[in-house]
Amino acid sequence: MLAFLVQRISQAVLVMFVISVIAFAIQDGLGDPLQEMVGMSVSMEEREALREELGLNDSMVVQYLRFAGNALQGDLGNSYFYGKPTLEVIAEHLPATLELVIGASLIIMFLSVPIGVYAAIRPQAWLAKFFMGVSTVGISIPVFLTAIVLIQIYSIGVTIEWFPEDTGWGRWLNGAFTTEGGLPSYGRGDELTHLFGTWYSGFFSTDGLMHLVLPCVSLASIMLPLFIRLIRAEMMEVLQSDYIRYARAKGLSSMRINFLHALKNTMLPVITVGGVQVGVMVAYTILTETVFQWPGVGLMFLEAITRSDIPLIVAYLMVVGLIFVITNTLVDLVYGLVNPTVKLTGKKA
Amino acid sequence: MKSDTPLLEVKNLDVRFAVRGGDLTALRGISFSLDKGERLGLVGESGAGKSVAAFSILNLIARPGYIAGGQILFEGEDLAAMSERELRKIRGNRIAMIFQDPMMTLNPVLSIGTQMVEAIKAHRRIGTKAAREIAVGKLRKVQIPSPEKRLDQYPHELSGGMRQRVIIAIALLLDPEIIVADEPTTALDVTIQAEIMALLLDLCEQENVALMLITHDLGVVSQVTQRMLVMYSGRIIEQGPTREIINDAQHPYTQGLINALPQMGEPGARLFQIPGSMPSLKNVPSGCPFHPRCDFATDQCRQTMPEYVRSGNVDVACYEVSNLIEQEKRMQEAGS
Amino acid sequence: MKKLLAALVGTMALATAPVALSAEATKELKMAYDADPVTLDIHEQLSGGILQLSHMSFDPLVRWTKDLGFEGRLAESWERVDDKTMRFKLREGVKFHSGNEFTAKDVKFTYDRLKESQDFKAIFQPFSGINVIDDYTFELVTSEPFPLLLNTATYIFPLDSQFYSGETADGKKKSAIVKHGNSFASDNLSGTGPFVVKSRQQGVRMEFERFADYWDEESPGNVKKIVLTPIKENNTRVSALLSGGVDFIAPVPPTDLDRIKRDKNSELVTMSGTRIIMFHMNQERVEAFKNPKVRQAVAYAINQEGIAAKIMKGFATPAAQMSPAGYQGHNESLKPRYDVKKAQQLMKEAGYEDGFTITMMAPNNRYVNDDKIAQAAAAMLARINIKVDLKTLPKAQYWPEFDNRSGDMMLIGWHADTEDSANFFEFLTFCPEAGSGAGQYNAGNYCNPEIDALVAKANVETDLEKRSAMLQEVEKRLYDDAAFVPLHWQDLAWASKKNVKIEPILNVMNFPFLGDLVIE
Amino acid sequence: MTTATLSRWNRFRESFLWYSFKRDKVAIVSSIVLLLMVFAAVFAPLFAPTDPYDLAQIDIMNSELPPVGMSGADAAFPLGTDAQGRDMLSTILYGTRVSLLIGFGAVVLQAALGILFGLLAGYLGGRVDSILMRIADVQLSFSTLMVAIIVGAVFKASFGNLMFGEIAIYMLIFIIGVAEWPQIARTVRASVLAEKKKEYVDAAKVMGFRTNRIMFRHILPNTLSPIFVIATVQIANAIISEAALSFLGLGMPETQPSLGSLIKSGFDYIQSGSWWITLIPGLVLVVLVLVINLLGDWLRDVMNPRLYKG
Repeated sequence: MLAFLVQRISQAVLVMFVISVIAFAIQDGLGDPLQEMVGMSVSMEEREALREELGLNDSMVVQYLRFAGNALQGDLGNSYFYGKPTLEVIAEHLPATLELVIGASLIIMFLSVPIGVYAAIRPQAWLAKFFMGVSTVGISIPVFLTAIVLIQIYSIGVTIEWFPEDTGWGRWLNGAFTTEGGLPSYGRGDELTHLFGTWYSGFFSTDGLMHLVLPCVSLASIMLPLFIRLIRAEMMEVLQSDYIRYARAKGLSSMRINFLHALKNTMLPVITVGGVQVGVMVAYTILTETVFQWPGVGLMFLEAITRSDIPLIVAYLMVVGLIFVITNTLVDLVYGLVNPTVKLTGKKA
Repeated sequence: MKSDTPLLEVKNLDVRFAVRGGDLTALRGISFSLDKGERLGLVGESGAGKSVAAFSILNLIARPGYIAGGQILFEGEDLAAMSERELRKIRGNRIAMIFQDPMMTLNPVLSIGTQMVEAIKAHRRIGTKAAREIAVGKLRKVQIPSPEKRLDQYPHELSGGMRQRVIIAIALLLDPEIIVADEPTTALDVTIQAEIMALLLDLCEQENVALMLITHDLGVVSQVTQRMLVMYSGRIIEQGPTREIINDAQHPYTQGLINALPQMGEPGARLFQIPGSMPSLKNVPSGCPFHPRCDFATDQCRQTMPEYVRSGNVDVACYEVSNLIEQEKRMQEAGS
Repeated sequence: MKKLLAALVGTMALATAPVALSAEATKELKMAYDADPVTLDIHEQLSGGILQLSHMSFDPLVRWTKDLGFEGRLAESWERVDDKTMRFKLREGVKFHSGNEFTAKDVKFTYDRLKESQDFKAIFQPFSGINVIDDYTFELVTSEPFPLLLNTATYIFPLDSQFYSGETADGKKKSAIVKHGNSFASDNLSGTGPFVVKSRQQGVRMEFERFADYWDEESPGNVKKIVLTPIKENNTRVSALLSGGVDFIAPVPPTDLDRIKRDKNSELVTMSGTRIIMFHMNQERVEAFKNPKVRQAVAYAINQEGIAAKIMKGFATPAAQMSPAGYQGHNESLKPRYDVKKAQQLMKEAGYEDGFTITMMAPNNRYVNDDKIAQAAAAMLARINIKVDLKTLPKAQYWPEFDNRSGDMMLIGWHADTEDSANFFEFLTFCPEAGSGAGQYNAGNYCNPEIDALVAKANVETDLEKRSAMLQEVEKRLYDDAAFVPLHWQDLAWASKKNVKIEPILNVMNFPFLGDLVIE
Repeated sequence: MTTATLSRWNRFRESFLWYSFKRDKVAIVSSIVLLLMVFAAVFAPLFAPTDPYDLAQIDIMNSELPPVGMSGADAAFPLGTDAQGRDMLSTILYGTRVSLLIGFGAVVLQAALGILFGLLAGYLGGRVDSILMRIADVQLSFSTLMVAIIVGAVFKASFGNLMFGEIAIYMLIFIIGVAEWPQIARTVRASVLAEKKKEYVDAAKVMGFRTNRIMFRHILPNTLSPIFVIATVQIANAIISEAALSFLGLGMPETQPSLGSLIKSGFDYIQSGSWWITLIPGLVLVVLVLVINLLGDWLRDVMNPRLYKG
C-alpha cells in the first residue's frame, strides 16, 4: 500500500513539474500582464520601471528558477490581479468549484445507476429507449446551450402561447409549459455557512441550495448521458455471464441478482472510467461557471487568461494537475476495495 | 424401487431459438422421466442439445431460446407453464444445478459465505448465523479443509477443484430432490475429475438425491448412472438402462460412440471414427438426422423420422433396429 | 451648448443638488457591474472602476454636473488668485469614516500621494505645488497658466491622512502605493464618502453600509446597504436583473436594450458617451497610407451611420472627429462622409484602382462589439478593393501587439481623462516621441508639427473662447487630412428595477453618485 | 454448394453488419442524414448562394434579417442573416464543412497517435507501457481547453498573429488531436493486452516475424472494431470541443466561422430578438453530433458480438 502511495506522489510531483515548465515556456504568448495594472495614460518609462520591478524583463530561465525556488517552499508567487499569494486565491475559489462537482456527481450517481440498470434489464421497453434517446441527444448538446436554455426557462421564466388559447387542452398545455422562473441564475447566494478555512458551503441553506440547482444540473448534463450508456453497456455484458445464470439457478430474486450480483460487477469499469471523468469535469466547470458567474476556480482561470495573470495561471494548472492525480489515486483505492481480486500494489491488467 | 409416478417427467419437450431467418429447433419433442434417487445420464456429441435440455428443466434458457411446447411435470406441476415467481421457489430449493466451469460459476466479487447464505435465505426464513452453520456443515460434507475460513474467502482464492466442491455444497444446501449437473468435471484436470465425480456420486446416494448428469464422457456415464439417454441433433435416439446400452448398443450412432472409446487391450489399434460431423441446427437433414453418417441408411431413413421401438428395456428410434426386431418376432412366431 | 467654466470669482451655489431633507436611509440595493474594483487604494490605478469606488467612499473637491459644469463638494468655494494659482475654501464639520476631522492637511497629504502615484503622476504634471494657508483654505499652484485646473481637481479625493500615516504591524508604510503586492491601503479605506466598505471578497462580493454621520445632510439618498456582485458575462448579468436577482446593472450590452425596454418591471437609461472609437492607418507600414487621397478614400468607404445603427443597434453616436459634443474642441461643421463612389474615385486618382492588401487588428473583449465593428469595417473596405486580413485578440494579447504596431490598421477607443479635447490629440495624433510620451497611442505614425504646435498653444490659453476656436481648428485640419478614421462615441447604458430611481444620479463620465440614490 | 469466391461486395452484403443495418431504422436514418450533411458541406461552394469568405458580398445594412416565414424576412436569405449581414445558409454550409474537417482531421490524428502508442504500450508492456501510460495520465489532466490555450499560445509565439487566419483549422485539428489521443490509446492497449494472450500471436512469433510486423499485420486488425467504435464517438466529441473552444474565443476566427464560432457570435443575441443567429447553427450542430453518436452506438452494438440484442 505504501509503495502504491509513494509511486502516486512521485507521479504528482512529475505532473506538476511538467505543467509548470510548459506554462512558463508559453509565458509571453499569454499577453502582457501590465495592461491590466496600469491606466492607459501611463508613460512608457513608468511601465518599463514597473516591468523591471516585477522582474518581467529577466530571461525566462531566471524567472523560472526563481519560481521553482519559491515553489519548493510552497510559495507559488503572487497573483498580479488579486495582489495575494496565488495559493490563497485558489483556496478561496476552490470550494465553490468542488461544491459544483460534488452536486453534479450526486445528480449523476442517483440518476445514472437506476436508469442505466433499467435500460440494461429491459432494453426493448419504450421507456428505456426514451432514456437512451435523451442521453444521446444530451451528449450532443454543448453545455453552454443547455445552461442558457435552463436559465431562460427556470430563472427568467418563459410564457408559452404556442397552443390555441381558446381550447381547453390548449390552455392547459400552455399553462403546463409556462414557467415563472424564480430560480437564481447567478452566483452562490449570500447565505453560505462557514465549514473550515476558506470553505463556505451552500449545501446547508435553502438559498445556497437554490443557487446550486441550475449550475449543477447543467454540469451534470454533460456527464449523465455518458454514465447511463456506460452502465447500460457494462450491465448488459455482465447479465450474459455464467454467474448471473447460476444466481438465477439458485432461485434468487431478480432484485438481488440485478442490484447486487450484476451491479457490483458492473460498477468496476464504471469506477475507473468515472474517476477519469471527474477529472475532466473539473475542466468543464470553466464553461458552466462562466455562464452562471459561479465564483469557482474555472471562472478565476478564465479571467486570469483574459488578464494574462501568469502566476495565477501557472498555479491553477499545477493545482488541477494535482487534483487529477489525487482523483486517480482515489479511484484506484476505491477500485481495490470493491474488487477483491486486485491487490493494492498493481492494477489488474 | 420404481414408484408409480416418476419424480420428474418430461413429455415431448420442444425448445426453439428465435434467431434471424426463422426459428431453430434445439429440442425436437424429447420425453424422458427421472425417479427419486435415480441417476440418469444424458450423452451425445456437443451440439446435440444436452445442455439445452438441462437448462430447460428450470426454464433457464437464455434469450433468444424459449420453450415452444411439451410439459415438464415435477411433483404434479408443469414447470414449463409455471410463472417465474413460483419457478423461483423450486430453483435451488427442490432442483439444484451444477455448471461446467467453476471459474465462471461463482460471482468473483462476492465471498463464498455470502453466496451460500443468500441461497439458504432465499428459501428459508432463517438468521444469517444459523445459515452460516448449515453452510459450514455442507462444506465439511464435501471434504473442504477448515470450512469456517472458506466462508470469508473469495472465489479467486480457491483452486478449480475446490471451487467445484463449494458448488456441490451449494447444490446440497437445501436438500434438493434433483441435482442437474451440466458436465461438472469437464473443466477440471483429469486427476481432480475422478475425485469430484466420486464425491458427487456418494453424496447423491447418501442424500437419496436424483442426479441428471450431462456429459460427453461415456466412461463416466457407464460407472455413475443407472439409466441413460443418447441425444443426436435435438432428439433422443436411444434411452434405457445404462448397463444394457453400454453392453449391447442398438442404435448405430450409439455403437459408433462406444467403439470410439479407447479400449484397453489391443495396443496400437486405430480408433474407430464416425464419419462426418454433427449437423448444425440451421440445416438438419430430413428423416432420421443421423442418416448421412449411417452405414445402414435406407431411403426410408432419409424420408421419415423413425418411431421409437422397444428392444429389451431400451427404446430406440431406428428403422434398421425396428426391422431386425420385426424379423425376430416373425421368426419366433414362425418357429413356435 | 458651450460648456461654461465656473465664473472667475464667486462661489458655486450648492443649489444644484436637489434640496430635500436627507430621507431616513433604510433601503437595500443589490447591484452588478461587469467587474469589481481591483483595489481599495484609489491612487493605485486610474480606471473607471476605481473612480466609481472613489465616488462611493470618498468625496472629490469638485465634481462634474450632468451638463459638464462644476459642483463644489468638499470645496465650498474657489477663486483664481493669478493665472497660475487657485485658492480653495473647504467645507467645515466634515468627518472621515474613522471619525477624524477633515482639514486642509488631508488635501496636502492626498496631493503629495497623487504626485507619487504612477498612474496619476502624468495628469498632475502641470501642478508645481500646494500651500496650506489655514485649516480650511489652501492654494494649488501650476508651473504655467493652466486652463484645466478645475478639470484635474475633480481627481482629488481627499484621504484621511492620520488613518493612512505611520506603519502597519509588520513595519510597512501605511501610505505606500504597491502595484502588485498587498499594501495597507489596498485593503483598508477611510474617506468622507456616503458609504463605508463593510466586507469584500475580490471577484465575488462587496458590501457597503451608509456612513452614519455623512456630511451631506441634503442628500436625498435613502440606501442603507449596497451589495455589489461582479457579473462578467453580459447574458448572465441581464438575466440576473430580469429574474429579480439584482436591482441595478451596468453596462448593458446593446443587444439586450429592447429586451429590457419590453420588460414591464425594469427601466433603461441611456446617455451618449465621451469615448471615441476609431481606426489608425499606419503610414510607415503601408506606403499607400502616406497619400492623403488614399486615407480620405478609406474615410469615405466607412459607413459610420450603418455601424452605429446596425451593429450598435442605435447605441452609439456616429462621429467625424474625436471631441464629443460638449467638449471645447467639438466642431459642429464636421459630419460623417460615407460615399462609396467618391471613395472609389479617390482610389483611382491615387493610382490604387485595383487596391491592395492590408492587415487589420482589433481587440474582441475591450470595447462594445469591437470584433463585430472590425468585421464590418473590413467588409466595407473590400468594396474599394482593399483586401483585409482581420485578426481579433483578447485585450491582454491585443495591447502588446498595439504597442509594437504589428497591424496596418488598428482599432482603439479613447476617453479623455481631463474631459478635454487636447488630451485626445496629445495621445493619438501628436508626432510620436519616446521621451515626452507624446503620441504614445499614435498607431498611425501620423505627424503634423503645425497641428502639434497649435495644440501646445491652446494648452496655455486661459481664454476659453480663443481656446475652443484653436481646438476646433485642429479637428478641422485632422478631418481634411484624414489623419484617422473616426467611427462613433460609445453610448452608456444602465438598467434597474422600476422602483430604483437611477436617472438623476447618472452622468456622462459613468460615475453614478449612489450616495444620492432614492429607492421607492 | 461449392462456395464461389464471394466478391468483397457479396461478403459485405452477407455479413452480420449489413443484416443488422437493414433492420435498424435508427441507423438507416442517421446515416442518410449524415451523408446528406457531409455532401452538402463538401460541395458548399455549389449550394451556398453567397461566399461568406468574400467580404465584399456582405452588406452591413441587411444584418439580423429573420429566416423566411417570419416577418421582415428577405427571400435572398432563406435562413436570415447574422449580425454582419452574412447569409446564414451559406455560412452554416461553410461552417459545417469546417467543423467536419476539424472533427475528422482531429480523429485521424488521434487514431494515428492512439494506435501507435496503444500498440506499443500494450504489446511491449513493462517500462514502455508505464511511461506511455504516465504521459497519457498527464495528458488527460490537461483538458482539451487547457491544451488549446497552451498550444494556441505556442502557435502565436512561433507563427505570429497575422497568419492566424490560414492556420486556424490546422491548429485546432492539432489541438483536439493532441488533447484526446489517450482515449483511443487506452482502448487499443486494452484490446492488445487481450489479443496478446491468444495463440495466433505465439504462432506468429514462432514463425520468426519481427515485432512490428506482428503488431501491425496481426494484432492491429483484430483490435480494429473497438477503435472504429470509439473513433465515431470521438468525432462527435471533437466537434463539440471545437464549439466549446469557440465559445471561449479560442476557436476559429470570425472571418472563417465553424459551427461553434457561429453559435458563439450569435450568443449575445439569443435572448434579445434575433435568436436564429445562434439557434439555427446550434440545431445543425446538435443534429450533426447526434447522428454521429447514434451511428457510433449502433456500430458498438454490432461490432461487439457478445452484446446480443433480444
